[in-house]
Amino acid sequence: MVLALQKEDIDIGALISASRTNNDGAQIVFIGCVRDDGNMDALEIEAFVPVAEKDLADIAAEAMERFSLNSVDIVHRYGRLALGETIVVILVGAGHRPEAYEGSRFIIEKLKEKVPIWKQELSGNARGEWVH
Amino acid sequence: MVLALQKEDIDIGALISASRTNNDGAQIVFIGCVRDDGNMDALEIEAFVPVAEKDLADIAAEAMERFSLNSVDIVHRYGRLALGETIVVILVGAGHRPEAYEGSRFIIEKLKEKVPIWKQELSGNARGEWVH
Amino acid sequence: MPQITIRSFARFRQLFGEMNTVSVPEGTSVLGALLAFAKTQKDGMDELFAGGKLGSHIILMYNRERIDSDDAKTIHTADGDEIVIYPPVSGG
Amino acid sequence: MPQITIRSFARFRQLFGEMNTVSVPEGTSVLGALLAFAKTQKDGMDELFAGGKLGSHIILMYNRERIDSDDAKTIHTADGDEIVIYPPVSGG
Repeated sequence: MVLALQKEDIDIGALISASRTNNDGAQIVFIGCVRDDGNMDALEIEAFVPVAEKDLADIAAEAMERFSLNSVDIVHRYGRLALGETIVVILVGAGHRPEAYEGSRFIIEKLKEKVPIWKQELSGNARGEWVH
Repeated sequence: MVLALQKEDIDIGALISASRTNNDGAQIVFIGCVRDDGNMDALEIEAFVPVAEKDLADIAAEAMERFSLNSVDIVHRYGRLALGETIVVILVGAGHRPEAYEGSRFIIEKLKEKVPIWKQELSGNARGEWVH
Repeated sequence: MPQITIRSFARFRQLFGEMNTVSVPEGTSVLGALLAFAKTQKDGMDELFAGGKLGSHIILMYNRERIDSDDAKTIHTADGDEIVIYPPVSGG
Repeated sequence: MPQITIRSFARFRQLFGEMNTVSVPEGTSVLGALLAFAKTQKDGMDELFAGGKLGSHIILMYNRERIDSDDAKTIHTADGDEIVIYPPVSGG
């Protein structure tokens, strides 16, 4: 189980390989990306790291239990990210696909509701809106 | 858009990178794996390749349209696969996550319902049950 | 007589082999060609027909298009046609 | 007098800076400490309080545990305590 906040990019292929076991019938990977909405050319992501780490661990444990998952990995980036970059990767492994889909969705919704991470739009050197 | 049936393993990280554009707010990757159910040590996957290729293209086009997806990639393997190996990768990109989750689920359900691919359990050199 | 190719997958391939041909009179229906084929194979009738009716679990293609079992008796074959038979799929 | 650390994130960090301390009388509530803090900052009252009430969009932590806004007036602070304030989150 990898749970991390980091500035560096995420090697998604390596995460998938490391997490896979013979008990997995399905893995679901959710990847959040910096989408070009026309108002910005980058995002600045701010995190309250120690609290966010604890929250990710709590969410992962709750998802494992509720959806009988084999594994959960969550890696969220912070700092300045260009258009098209990876913001977050959520990887779940399960015996069967319904649990994998439901567990994955549960985690991203909880993350967006609770974990102290914020996004601000950047345009050149100008700081724009905080995304909500 | 990659739509393929192949014997070779799938480079999932490369697929994700190649598919990503600045219009993607979310990518969902579904990975089907050979799960150890205790009765087998490998799967033999048989496909009616030209028909399966056409079906994958039809399913991808329908999913793109119905869920306003930016991209769909589907790679399914055939031949002999050991426990823990990747059977299928379905990658969708969308502006927002609800469409990405729903589109991904739609594709795997359609694939399992319609595409002429079959799985047989192998134990040593003995052929076992056709999986249903 | 016209030659019809019967192509089988999965369980049916194991039982009958992948490719077979069957000779049937001009204008024979898809159903008729399958019946003629089943009679040439050990266990063919048991596997493909139940009480004279084509098994409901069998998926049919006629010249690479899926067809409904109910249409198998109204589609007439011609020399060189291909009928594909397979059991329910299980990919993914 | 006891010193309370006020830590701010996102919009509040931009307005007030990340770390501040405020000195309050012994036994001051979390709400009281926030009120004292807001008064020391330009726009502090407008941003954090509306009609004397703490803004409903503000998320509070007291010594690294989230607390309900309603409990801010019943929790009493002590020297060295930390209060964290932040706006709604938007990760993922």
